[in-house]
Amino acid sequence: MSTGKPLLEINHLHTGFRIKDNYYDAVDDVSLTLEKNEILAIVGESGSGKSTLATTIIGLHNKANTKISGEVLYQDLNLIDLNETLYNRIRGNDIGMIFQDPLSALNPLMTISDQIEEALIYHTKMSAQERKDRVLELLNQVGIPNPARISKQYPHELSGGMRQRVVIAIALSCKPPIIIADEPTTALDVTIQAQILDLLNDLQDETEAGIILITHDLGVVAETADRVAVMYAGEIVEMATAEELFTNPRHPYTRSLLNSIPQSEDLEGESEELHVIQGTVPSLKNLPRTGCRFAPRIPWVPKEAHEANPTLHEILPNHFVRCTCHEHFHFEGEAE
Amino acid sequence: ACQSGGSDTVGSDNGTTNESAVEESGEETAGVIEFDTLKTNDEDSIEGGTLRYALVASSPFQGIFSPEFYEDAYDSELMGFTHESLFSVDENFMLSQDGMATFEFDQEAKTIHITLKDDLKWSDGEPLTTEDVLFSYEVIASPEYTGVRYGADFSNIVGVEDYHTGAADSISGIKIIDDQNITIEYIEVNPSILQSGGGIWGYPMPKHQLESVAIADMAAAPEIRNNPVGAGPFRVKSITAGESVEFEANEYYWKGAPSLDGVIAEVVAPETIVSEMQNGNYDVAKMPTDQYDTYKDSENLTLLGRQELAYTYLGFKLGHWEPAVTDEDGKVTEPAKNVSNPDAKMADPELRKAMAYAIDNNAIATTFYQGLRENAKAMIPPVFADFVNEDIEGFYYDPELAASILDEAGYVDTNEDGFRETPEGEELVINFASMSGGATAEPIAQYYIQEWENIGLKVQLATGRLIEFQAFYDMLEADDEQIDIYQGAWGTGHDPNPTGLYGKDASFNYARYVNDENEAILAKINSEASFDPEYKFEAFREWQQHMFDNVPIIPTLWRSEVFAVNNRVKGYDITYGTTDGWEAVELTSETAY
Amino acid sequence: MEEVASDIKDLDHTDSNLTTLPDTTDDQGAVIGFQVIAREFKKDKLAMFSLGLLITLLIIIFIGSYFFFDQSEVMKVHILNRYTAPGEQYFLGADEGGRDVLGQLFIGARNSIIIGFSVTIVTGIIGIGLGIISGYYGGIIDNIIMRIVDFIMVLPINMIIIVFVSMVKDYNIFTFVAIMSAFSWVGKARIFRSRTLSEANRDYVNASKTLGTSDIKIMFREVMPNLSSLIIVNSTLNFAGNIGIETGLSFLGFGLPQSVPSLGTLIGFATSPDVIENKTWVWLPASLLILVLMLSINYVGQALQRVADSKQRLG
Amino acid sequence: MNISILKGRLSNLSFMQIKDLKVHYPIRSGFWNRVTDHVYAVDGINLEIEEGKTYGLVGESGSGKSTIGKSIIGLERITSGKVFYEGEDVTNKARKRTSDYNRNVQMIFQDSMSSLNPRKRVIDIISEPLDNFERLSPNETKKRVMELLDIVNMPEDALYKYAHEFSGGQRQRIGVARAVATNPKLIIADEPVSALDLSVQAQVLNFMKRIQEEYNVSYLFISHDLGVVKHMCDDLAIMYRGRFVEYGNKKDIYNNPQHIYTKRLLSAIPTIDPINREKHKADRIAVEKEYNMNQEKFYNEDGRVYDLSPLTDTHKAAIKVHANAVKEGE
Amino acid sequence: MWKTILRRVLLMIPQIIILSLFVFLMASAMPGDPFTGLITPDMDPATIERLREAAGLNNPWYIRYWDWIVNAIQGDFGKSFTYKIPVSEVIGQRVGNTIWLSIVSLVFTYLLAIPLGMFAGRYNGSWGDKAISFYNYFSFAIPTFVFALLLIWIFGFNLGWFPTRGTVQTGVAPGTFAYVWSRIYHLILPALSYALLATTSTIQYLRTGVIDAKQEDYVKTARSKGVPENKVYNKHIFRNSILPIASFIGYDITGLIGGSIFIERIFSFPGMGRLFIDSLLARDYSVITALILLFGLTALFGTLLSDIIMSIVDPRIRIE
Ligand SMILES: Nc1ncnc2c1ncn2[C@@H]1O[C@H](COP(=O)(O)OP(=O)(O)OP(=O)(O)O)[C@@H](O)[C@H]1O
Ligand SMILES: Nc1ncnc2c1ncn2[C@@H]1O[C@H](COP(=O)(O)OP(=O)(O)OP(=O)(O)O)[C@@H](O)[C@H]1O
Ligand SMILES: [Mg+2]
Ligand SMILES: [Mg+2]
Repeated sequence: MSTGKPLLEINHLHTGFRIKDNYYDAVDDVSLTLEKNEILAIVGESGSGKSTLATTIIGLHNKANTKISGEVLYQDLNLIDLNETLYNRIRGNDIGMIFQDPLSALNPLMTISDQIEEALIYHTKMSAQERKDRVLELLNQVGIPNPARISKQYPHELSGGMRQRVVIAIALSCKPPIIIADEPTTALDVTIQAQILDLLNDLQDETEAGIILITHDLGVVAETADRVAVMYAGEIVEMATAEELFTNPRHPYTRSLLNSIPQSEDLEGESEELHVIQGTVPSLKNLPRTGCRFAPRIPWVPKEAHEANPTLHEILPNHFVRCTCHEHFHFEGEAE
Repeated sequence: ACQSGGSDTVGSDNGTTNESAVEESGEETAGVIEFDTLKTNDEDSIEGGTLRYALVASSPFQGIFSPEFYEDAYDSELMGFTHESLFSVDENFMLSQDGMATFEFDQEAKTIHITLKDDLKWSDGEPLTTEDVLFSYEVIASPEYTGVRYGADFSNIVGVEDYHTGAADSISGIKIIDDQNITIEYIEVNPSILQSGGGIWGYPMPKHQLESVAIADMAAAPEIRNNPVGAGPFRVKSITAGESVEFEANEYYWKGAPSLDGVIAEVVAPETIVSEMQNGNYDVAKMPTDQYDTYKDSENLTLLGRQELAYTYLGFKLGHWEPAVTDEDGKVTEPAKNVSNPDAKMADPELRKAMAYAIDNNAIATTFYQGLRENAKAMIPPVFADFVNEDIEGFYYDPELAASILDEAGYVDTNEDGFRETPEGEELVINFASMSGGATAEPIAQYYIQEWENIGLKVQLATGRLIEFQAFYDMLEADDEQIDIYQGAWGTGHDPNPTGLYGKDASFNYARYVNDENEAILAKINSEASFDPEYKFEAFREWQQHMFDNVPIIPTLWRSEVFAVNNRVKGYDITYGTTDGWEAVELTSETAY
Repeated sequence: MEEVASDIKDLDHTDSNLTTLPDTTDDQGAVIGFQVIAREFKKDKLAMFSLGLLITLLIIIFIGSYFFFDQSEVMKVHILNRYTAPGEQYFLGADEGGRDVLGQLFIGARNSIIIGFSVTIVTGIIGIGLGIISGYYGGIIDNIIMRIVDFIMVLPINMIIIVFVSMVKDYNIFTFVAIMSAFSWVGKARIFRSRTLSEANRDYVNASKTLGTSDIKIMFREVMPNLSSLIIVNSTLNFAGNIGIETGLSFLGFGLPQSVPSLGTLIGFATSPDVIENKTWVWLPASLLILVLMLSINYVGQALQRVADSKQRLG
Repeated sequence: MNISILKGRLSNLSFMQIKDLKVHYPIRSGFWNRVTDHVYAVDGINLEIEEGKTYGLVGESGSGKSTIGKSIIGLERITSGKVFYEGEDVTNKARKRTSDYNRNVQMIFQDSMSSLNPRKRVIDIISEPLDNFERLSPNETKKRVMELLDIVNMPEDALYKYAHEFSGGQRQRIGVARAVATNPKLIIADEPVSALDLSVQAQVLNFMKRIQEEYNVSYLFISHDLGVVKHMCDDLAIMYRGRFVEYGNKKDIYNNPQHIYTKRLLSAIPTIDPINREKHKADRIAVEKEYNMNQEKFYNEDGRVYDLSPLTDTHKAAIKVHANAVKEGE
Repeated sequence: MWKTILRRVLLMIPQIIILSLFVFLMASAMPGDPFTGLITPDMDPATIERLREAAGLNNPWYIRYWDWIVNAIQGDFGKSFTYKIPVSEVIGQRVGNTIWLSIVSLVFTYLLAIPLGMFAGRYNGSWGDKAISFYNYFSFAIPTFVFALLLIWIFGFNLGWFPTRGTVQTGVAPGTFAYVWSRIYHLILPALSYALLATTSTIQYLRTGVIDAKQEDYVKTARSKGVPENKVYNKHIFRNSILPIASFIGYDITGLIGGSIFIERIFSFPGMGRLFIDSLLARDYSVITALILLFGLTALFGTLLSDIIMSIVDPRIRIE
């Protein structure tokens, strides 16, 4: 899959938030790459740093409250060193972002066309008319019926699915080579979710963009992603192609996650208890920072099984797993 | 005029300080501070020039430029430039023969014969004739008349009553002889009639201009509001409603065109007038007296001053007003009158006297008014020098005397509460009503209460606080039970005759003081014998003595008014009875100092 | 009289949803009541200082005004001492009646604080209560209350006050508070109504209904605590504003009787450039005192607001 | 058409019946703001609830699922139709807040954050129904709250914390604890897990099941996640525009969907089967196509769903052929 | 929307009638009457009585009310007792001044408040923010008249930059450019004294609005589009945080016509505020009632206007 230079390369990225006087890394030494025409899914528990990773890439953090280090390489530029003006050229133009909640992601006081047009104003030299045309084209592209009318409407007049399409249209407006979609379908119901995912797929066929898809719905991942990175507590704990990950999950967290999906039920009898990961999600401040971060939640796995400083191991080509504990992991009660 | 409270500054904007148009005459009188009344100037005057006049007021003027219709003192102040009476007055405000017209009064025939001088012209160049004089009477006496001037003075003219009710088409008592001569016949005459403002209406009305205006609409007519025609030294050039008036010289003025090219009069708030004057923004202003300290030493200004025709007093409620009694046909069988109440709380003159001796008005005059007021000895301001009874020493501050008077009269503290009881041994709580207005009103009222307390009288503020103007007079008129003593002020106008304020029938006699002796003296004052000045003066003096002895009211303060005049002004004269008005004023420099 | 008439637009304040993130788990465990307050103030030096200052001022003012100054004594006119400059005789000078400004400052501050406090409390109870009822029930009740509010808003308050002042026999602090409160609750009612409207849409209200809690309880035990930061902000601002509430009325001559001094009447002496420029001792101390009181009330209020809203706490 | 209700009454299994429930919201317009039209949020729903069973309510957003739940529990005014609880008509009664019905029907809300009063501590939140329905001394209340916390597997020190100090899953468990505090017979759960992440969702679902086993409560489980519904429910109702398009037990719906809308919904569920991704997509698109083509067969001229007609004992679908036959039921 | 507006306007009628009745009763309750002020020794008490009778003041209030309302419906609000001209003329002379002063004041208020509020919200917690909030408290604490006097003292007298009184320089002919300029020049200082104190609530609202809006997702969306930071604030955040202010514009409109007594008095500026108080003090009933009706009407229209403005600014709001 990887031929030549990746589209986006992230090396040892740290993003720390300030809580009172200290910085706590929500993204903790993450390295990954995104290729052209690829959908890289990032899954993980709530609070594991997925959104933070995304917003770091696109540079939405307030410098006063965050500390960012590492590299986000795009076209030989380390994005995190860019000043605001330069970053503004990248944002929207080279990286498009799709947010989770389609209502709050749109400015309630601006018409749809104004909002889509905005990126074009700052990144292209199009005339007003050209921009208008482009807006209609985009709306058409994301499958909105009657774009001419919709473009003059306000967000609250559209249904959730339509709004999400508008958000996608905004992200696509400048045909960015990279698209980051942070839970683009969580707020939608399944039929619309399916449509949106198809739409992303179709668009990719067209623009060959690299897409980072953040979600916690493994079904969505299974249906769309090429590669999957699993995050836990700010770190990537497993990374593999979708097929590989679903057929051969290795990290205890990944396995637990897959296990807690309610699906393989027998329709007749009583459905069995779902798998639950012990313990609770630690807060950013209380994240374990040394050793295997997942260890506290699988206490039955002996300490020796964990690495002292867990690293990613490439156990199969393109299949990376953090910490050796995966070799010793078994579900509680299960025989080793 | 009745001034509010004890002061005439910040709060006196009740629109009620209705002094009649001031004509200058009279005599320089002694105040605590001596002021010049004439602005002299050694420098040479310039040709023409425009004088800037500050109309010190906290609200806009109303803009009714007609002596027949105006009510607002500010309008009157402005009409000083444009309107002039037919008659001049002397230092006692008696009509004199130096004005636009001369007159002969026939006491027997009860008529006055008025002769206009030659070639009088209105400010628009039209001739001023006896038609205009008659016209003013016809307007005021008309049933359609909306103003406030119609009253006993007019119904006293033969035929006016009929004209007023519509029974007659013309006023039979007024006869035009020719363009310059006219006679007016009265039903009754008393000495006041020859006093300025005492019964002979002095302002002609430009018939040629106003004839076509319905009398009912006159007060609102643009002829009066925007383009008034008068016989004064200036005429209106432009008006910005409520805030300023631009005057230009009236070349038709009977004494010849004035020296100035024009005058700009603008409303200035009392809060800022001192700064305005000190900055040389205005040439002349009547200054707020309570800020005297702050401008008295201004180098670019000369201060002129004179006594006001007014006094402040403390009145005692001694009775009540009895409305007229009518029979079934609505005919008045018993006219309304004041009835004294021998059992009133303040009925004992000794008590009143004691209260008068307990207060130090001189201290108030010098501290609160920085010498611009003085302890009043009587109800006749010293301006009316001939009327004043020099023998009355007035009340002065003597708390021991006050206490001993009370002791003698039987007001002693019987129950050891620190306050005196009535001779009957009942508790005595005196309610004192005072009007709000101005920063000084409250401390003065407070001061009086304190001093009375010092001689053992328990006095409290009626209603617990100062009372707003309207409410105050409402309560006074209604003889409100809450009031035993009140502080008020009267302007005397040009006629010091006290009948309208202290007579039995006078509804303004808020003290409700009725007394046979008093009635007798008042009758003397109003008798025909009193056309003899000496008799009149004597009667006035007798009355002053009577009032001093009986103390129905305690006169407290006589006032002075102060005018600030920029040093470039020459010839500005505020002397009472002067014949020099605005026409005589000149400037000595193009710009103010 | 606009300071009186247009009720000081109550300043709404939306608590910023800085931390709606799920996990701010309190690692120090449960902290209750007074400790929270203490901790919050410890974290905020300015609030701490303000609180100290405020308490000191209040103590000084109340002790001073009750034990060291006698109202009738202070309000005695000494005409010879008119406008005495600050010095040995009068520490802060004297006013135009020769009355001690220092004493008036003490008694005036006490009166003003009592007035400000009472008006705030009274309008708070009426305004917040009706606002919540109106917003919670909606429908016809809301309609009636809001029409009343609308009506009061168009009433000529100046006129009513003047009529009132000239008619009422005994015009004192109590009646003053009553008349001021009668009109200034409406602004609060509006603000609290709209906040309640949005609050009442939240599921915890629904939850309480399904859990059998009565409407009264829901309104005042469930919804109201959630408006507490608004209540605090609004009340502190109001309190601060109400301290000088009668200044404008005094200027027009309809303030409290001068025998009842207040900070407003002291400031109201500044009606001429002369007093402003040359007799600063009369009005400046009162103005400064108001400013200091307002600022410290505000900073304390901000800290209290954080106490009330556990999400905003600093520590 | 009320066969099932009759049957329910006869067998006396169902303790609650919902009959022809309609909730219409007025649309106002015109000069005097008169009601000119209605939103038919719920438009003729029949449902009966038996003890210990879980009823799933699925459908797209805006189809009226929440409205049903809210109108049953009394948060929404019922326009017409009846709700019977143990034989008693409890429709729209200005029910005393502390009535038996209120006590026995409880609700879990979707947004755990907004359904817990942010200014109250956990102990006060959970003891709210206890205070209202049971007279317990403060000590007893505390004991009971601790028991409840224990049931939902929360530590004791949670007692004095505020809602925002918990994770979403924990909060939802607090909501569950509160709902079961009075031992209700029916709990209406409006999307109780759709805001939660997978493993937390599993936790909450497990608790709900466990509680059901322990107390034999019934659930009305509202969700648009068919996977979750499949895991939880015995009977399912598929909703579309305020009406049921299909009703039946799990097997009926998943194995033998009759209404085209049900089919469409089922096909849109993402499957964890990356290898057959393309095939699945193709299937879904095929169903979608069919749906678009055959719409008019399944909805009447106004786009309204037909009445349900029984296919088997347990399975009903809103299909035209049958709809005509049962028409007079209305 | 037009229908809604019309309906709201119709609904104002009963409100206005109740208001007028209320005012009438209040006016009757006030001690004194328009002629109390005429009391002078020169005045014949009979004259005052005659005027009272002629003005119908001796009639019971309901008869006076009826007479008044019948005329008022025909647009005749009677004559001012003080000014002797029709009330409409009295008001007409003042209302222009007041409206101009108010408009300029409003413009100044917003010119000041909006940048300050935006700044304080954008850099909340900074020293600038703290300074602004100090200014806010200062302006909240200082009475208008003290402040106006301070300004007039500094800029009018000491520096001499601005005229200190009136609406226009006397003698400048209306209609000329000099006249217009003079009017504007005369407005600046009074408007400034008003504006500097009136910014408080606008700044506060804007500040909290901005702080809230900053966190919103659409702001992130805007940034992610590459919209420069200033534009983000001026375009996205500003419009969204201006909403609460828009809701107050209606009340500002009401204030527009009410005038400010203090400013008007200190700057000798004939306006509505002074007119109202003067009329109250002089018991000029006809002016009082007409003014209150006018104020009431503008207040009602103000709220309506607020709603309309809100619905324009915020497409989510529909006036119903
Ligand atoms: N602005 C911020 N300030 C402080 N902490 C933050 C901030 N944003 C996020 N965090 C914390 O950083 C951690 C990672 O948050 P993030 O939003 O990236 O998680 P996520 O994986 O996207 O979760 P979810 O699936 O719930 O969206 C969390 O613990 C969160 O509380
Ligand atoms: N108060 C209301 N006034 C008018 N219409 C309403 C009201 N409440 C709900 N509706 C409408 O009723 C319909 C059903 O709403 P409901 O909330 O029950 O849907 P839902 O199936 O629960 O959707 P979701 O999955 O989004 O929660 C929707 O079309 C909604 O717009
Ligand atoms: Mg996220
Ligand atoms: Mg719902």
